[in-house]
Amino acid sequence: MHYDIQMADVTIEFALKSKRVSAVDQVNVTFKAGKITGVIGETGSGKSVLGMSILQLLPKQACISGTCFFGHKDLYALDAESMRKIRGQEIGLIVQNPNEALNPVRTIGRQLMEPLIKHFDVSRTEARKTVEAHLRCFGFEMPKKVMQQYTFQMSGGMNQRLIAIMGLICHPSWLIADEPTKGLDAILRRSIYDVFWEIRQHYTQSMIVITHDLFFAKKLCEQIVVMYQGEIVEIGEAKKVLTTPLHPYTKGLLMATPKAGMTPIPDHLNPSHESRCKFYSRCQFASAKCKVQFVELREIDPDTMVRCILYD
Amino acid sequence: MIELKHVTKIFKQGLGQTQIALDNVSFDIPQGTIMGIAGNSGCGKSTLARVMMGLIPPTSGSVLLDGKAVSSYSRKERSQSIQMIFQHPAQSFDPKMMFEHSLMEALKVSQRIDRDKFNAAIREMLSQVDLSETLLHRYPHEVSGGEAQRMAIARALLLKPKIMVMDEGTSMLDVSVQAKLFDVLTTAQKRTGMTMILISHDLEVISKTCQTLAVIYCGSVVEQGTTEQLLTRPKTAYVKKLVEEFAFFDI
Amino acid sequence: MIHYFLKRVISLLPVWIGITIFAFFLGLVSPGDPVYLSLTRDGITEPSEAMVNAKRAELGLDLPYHIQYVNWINRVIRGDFGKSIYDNEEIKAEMLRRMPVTLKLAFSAFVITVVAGLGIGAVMAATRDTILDRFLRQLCTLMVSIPGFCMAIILIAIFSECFHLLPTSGMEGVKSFIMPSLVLSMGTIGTSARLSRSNFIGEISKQYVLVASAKGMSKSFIGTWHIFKNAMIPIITFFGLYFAGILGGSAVIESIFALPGMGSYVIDAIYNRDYFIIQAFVLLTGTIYVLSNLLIDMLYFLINPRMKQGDSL
Amino acid sequence: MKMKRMEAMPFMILGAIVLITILAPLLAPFDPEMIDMQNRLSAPTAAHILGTDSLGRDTFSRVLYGGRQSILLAFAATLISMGIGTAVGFVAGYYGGKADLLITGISNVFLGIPGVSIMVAFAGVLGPGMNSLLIAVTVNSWVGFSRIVRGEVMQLKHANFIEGMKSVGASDGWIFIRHVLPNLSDSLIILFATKVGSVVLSVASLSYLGLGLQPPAPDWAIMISDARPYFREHPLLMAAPGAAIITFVWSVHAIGDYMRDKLDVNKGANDAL
Repeated sequence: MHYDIQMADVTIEFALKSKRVSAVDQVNVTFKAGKITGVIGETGSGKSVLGMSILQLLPKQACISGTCFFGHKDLYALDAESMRKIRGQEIGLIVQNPNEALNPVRTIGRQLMEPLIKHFDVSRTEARKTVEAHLRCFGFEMPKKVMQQYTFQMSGGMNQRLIAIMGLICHPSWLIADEPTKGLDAILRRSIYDVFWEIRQHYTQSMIVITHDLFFAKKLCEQIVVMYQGEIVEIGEAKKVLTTPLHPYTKGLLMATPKAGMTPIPDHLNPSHESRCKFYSRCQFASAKCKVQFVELREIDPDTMVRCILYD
Repeated sequence: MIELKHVTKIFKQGLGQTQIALDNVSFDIPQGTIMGIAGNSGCGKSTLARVMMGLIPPTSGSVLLDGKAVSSYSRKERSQSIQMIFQHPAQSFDPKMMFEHSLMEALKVSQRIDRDKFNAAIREMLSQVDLSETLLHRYPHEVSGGEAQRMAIARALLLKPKIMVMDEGTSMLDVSVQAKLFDVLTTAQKRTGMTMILISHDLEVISKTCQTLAVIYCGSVVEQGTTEQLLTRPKTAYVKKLVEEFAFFDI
Repeated sequence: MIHYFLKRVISLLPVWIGITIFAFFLGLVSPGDPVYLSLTRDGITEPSEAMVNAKRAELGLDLPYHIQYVNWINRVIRGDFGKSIYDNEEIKAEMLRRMPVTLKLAFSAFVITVVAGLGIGAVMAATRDTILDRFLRQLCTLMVSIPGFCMAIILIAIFSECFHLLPTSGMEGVKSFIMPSLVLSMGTIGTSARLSRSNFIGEISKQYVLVASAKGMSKSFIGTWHIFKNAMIPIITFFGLYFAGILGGSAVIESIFALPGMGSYVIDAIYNRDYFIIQAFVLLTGTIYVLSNLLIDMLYFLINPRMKQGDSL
Repeated sequence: MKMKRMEAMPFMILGAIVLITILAPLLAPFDPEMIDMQNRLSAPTAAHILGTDSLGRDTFSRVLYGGRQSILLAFAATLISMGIGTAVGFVAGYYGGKADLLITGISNVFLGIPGVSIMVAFAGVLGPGMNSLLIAVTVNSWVGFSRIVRGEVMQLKHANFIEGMKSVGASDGWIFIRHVLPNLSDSLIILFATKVGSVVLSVASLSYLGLGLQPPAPDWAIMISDARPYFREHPLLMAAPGAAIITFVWSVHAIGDYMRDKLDVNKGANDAL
């Protein structure tokens, strides 16, 4: 039985030297088990911070408030030891740049066997066999040879598959992928898509994919969550959100893509105004009401929500 | 007008190993047109950009700028005809200098405008690239990627170049910031009629902004022609595959 | 492996030759003409012109410099550093007797530097930006700032004169090496601890550490198996410099603790203007340094997997 | 550059010591070399604040004068080696190729000879004293600077903003003065501070053995060496100069560490030299 991940009133701030920078602001969201949810947003929207907070992988300066329930356990309240048991075993992670994700001075085989030996206390030979099976499943013809080699001897595509295996080796029920397509060219972007398709078939359906690549998310995910400056502005079924968006920001994002003619979202017209809606200063549909009225994430229909006056 | 004639560039890597970065590349770009150069990472795009700029000499072949070889130009003459925008915005400026100082220095060195008009020119250019003047007193690491890149464009445009080369200028930026950047660039291009060369691995960006296109694979031009022709009727297998990769995510 | 070894030997050879040239140059520049010195040793105080020329020819000093250099090298390679001007002793015998003392001292100081440096560096990195980290950093700065002889005097006052635990000087087995090697390594411990700290911290922010913790590995496991080995690779390249510092410093420490090593020998030689001994000292310490560099390069080769796969440095 | 009080301390101490050393003639109550056998080895009195040494010379005045030679020597030698090292390092880093190979080869040789051996050698050959130390220190430390500068210049050469300046039309000279040097300044300051500290230490070690600076001029190390036999009855004779050396070298190293932490750049290369 796979659990949902429910996040309630999550606020994350970073206590930097002089001031406190807020990255995530009062987020409420439920990631349904058995579904791939895409979290979209631009740099500074807080999507990566939100995703990484689930596994408590944020730097020391981060202070998190609110709760993140995984089944009946609040992940934010877990102590280091019990969180360590969850990481890799119940929730796996796939990181951003594959070529730097593996330890360059330790063989690939040993790094893949580590979690097995640690979590399931299996013998080395058994761990070796499991790793070989996974490698074969991800298209490595000679698993034994690969296990002796190092990450810098692998191509970008191979490293992608290796970090996928690394996240899945203990058969976690959930998987979080942080910006899998960042900085990749067309061919590697396509190969990472195939990797996710492979995961979907053989491993787990419950995934959170954090990305700024709208079309990759549209193709891969069933559910989409759009974030802007630490707030969720829209949630909905993937195809619907990315073809007929509701929130002005999502509309602006889609219009800015090359396919749609790259019309830019206007810059902060009047940044000075403190307004309830964070997108107020860049929104064409902005009205006096937006400044005053506090807008909640309103539910339009069972799996669509939006935070905008127009739908209140 | 910029022409490349059989340009080859071979890098010596010590112990006799050589790496062919560019292999017999030839094309010419008429003045005022926007040309795209597409290719995946490691195909020699950046080397091509630096050879066109005259920053690196080609091993063989020649680069002609309005009929004269780029290498025969002095650095100052070259700066008045061709300018470049780099991939990492914050790194295109000296980390120890405020933007205002960097812009002033560019004007002082290139002597395109006489001294008393510097401030006016800078203020006017900032409004064109839609940046507020408060940014002038900031350091490169204190601004966002998009703002730093627009400042780089401002610096380049201040020198009134005939040709602007963009080496992966937007690959580090978000979609909306990229849209803003191209909006600024295309308006500037229409106003000055300069030639623009966009180098990128993102075929979609190039297809929306460039009239002609050349696809590079392992240092050699695989196919070349108008954007429309290459995208709808690609001849070579590699370009077909590239177009198919991008189309894959469209449906 | 052999390919890399040969490559390192070839690249270190010019360094060794450079050292021999420097040592030879010292002989030439030194005041006091060896011809007159050997003449006076033969009891001839007012040598005539002819005798001087005969002597000069005999010593081969009339030949052009490069030939003198080659002759000198042939003698030196066989260990014949000539005779000490002061007591006419054969330098080679003296040096052979004294070298093990210096090597033992330098090696033990080197081991202390590496162990203490990495240990303190690891502690500082693990507890970075806490009070302990700041205190240790100040301690490192202080360790680098205390001159060897001051530390020696303080230690002697405590361990020898008050507690009578350790001998103040001379050779009484292992005990007489403890204080000297501690004092000798003191300065380099401070530097190596700071360097290890910044390398460890540099590794902690790397992506593979995030992946390892996301796999559910414990902090200590990541620390030992992942971070330590990665941080070691750049640190090893500095071992050569630490060893050079220690080798140089050993001369002073040996004199203070009156250890019969090459260092104290050369310091006495300076008092007596005994240039051949100085020449021999510079040559020997230089050779030890070059050999130790070769050893450290091989250690670097073994630890760094990138090397074994034929990626040349 | 606002600094917390603790961080400003090393700068203040260094400033104070350098000032005292320069103004020593005005501050010192007695002539440091005036021998007064009557009250030799006297305990601290109103006149002689820190007492007198075996020849009756006032310890307090000698401590004030004690730093002149070694500090002057350290700053002078390090400045010269910084000049040579930066120039050589820049040529090796910026132009690379054969020049780089030659310079790296030569600097490896100089690295091959441990520092103190060079000092010992020159002290022996040219006779102990100020000039042989100056040459020895310069010969030994220029390599440190050239290695650091070469490494940094190589990195800077490929930085976009240098290529940017070239495409804007700036000449190599302009780029060197306006861009390369300012960006090098942080590492050079760190290395300069560390080097001054280590030079004072190695010179002091040699002077302690009588091979560095020569008496009768007052020098901390020589004072400590002279005070060795009277250590038990008159600890102050040794403690005062010892404290002076340690404070000076600590303040210089602390400045180097402060700059390095502020720079917060993991430049392993310049830590060890």
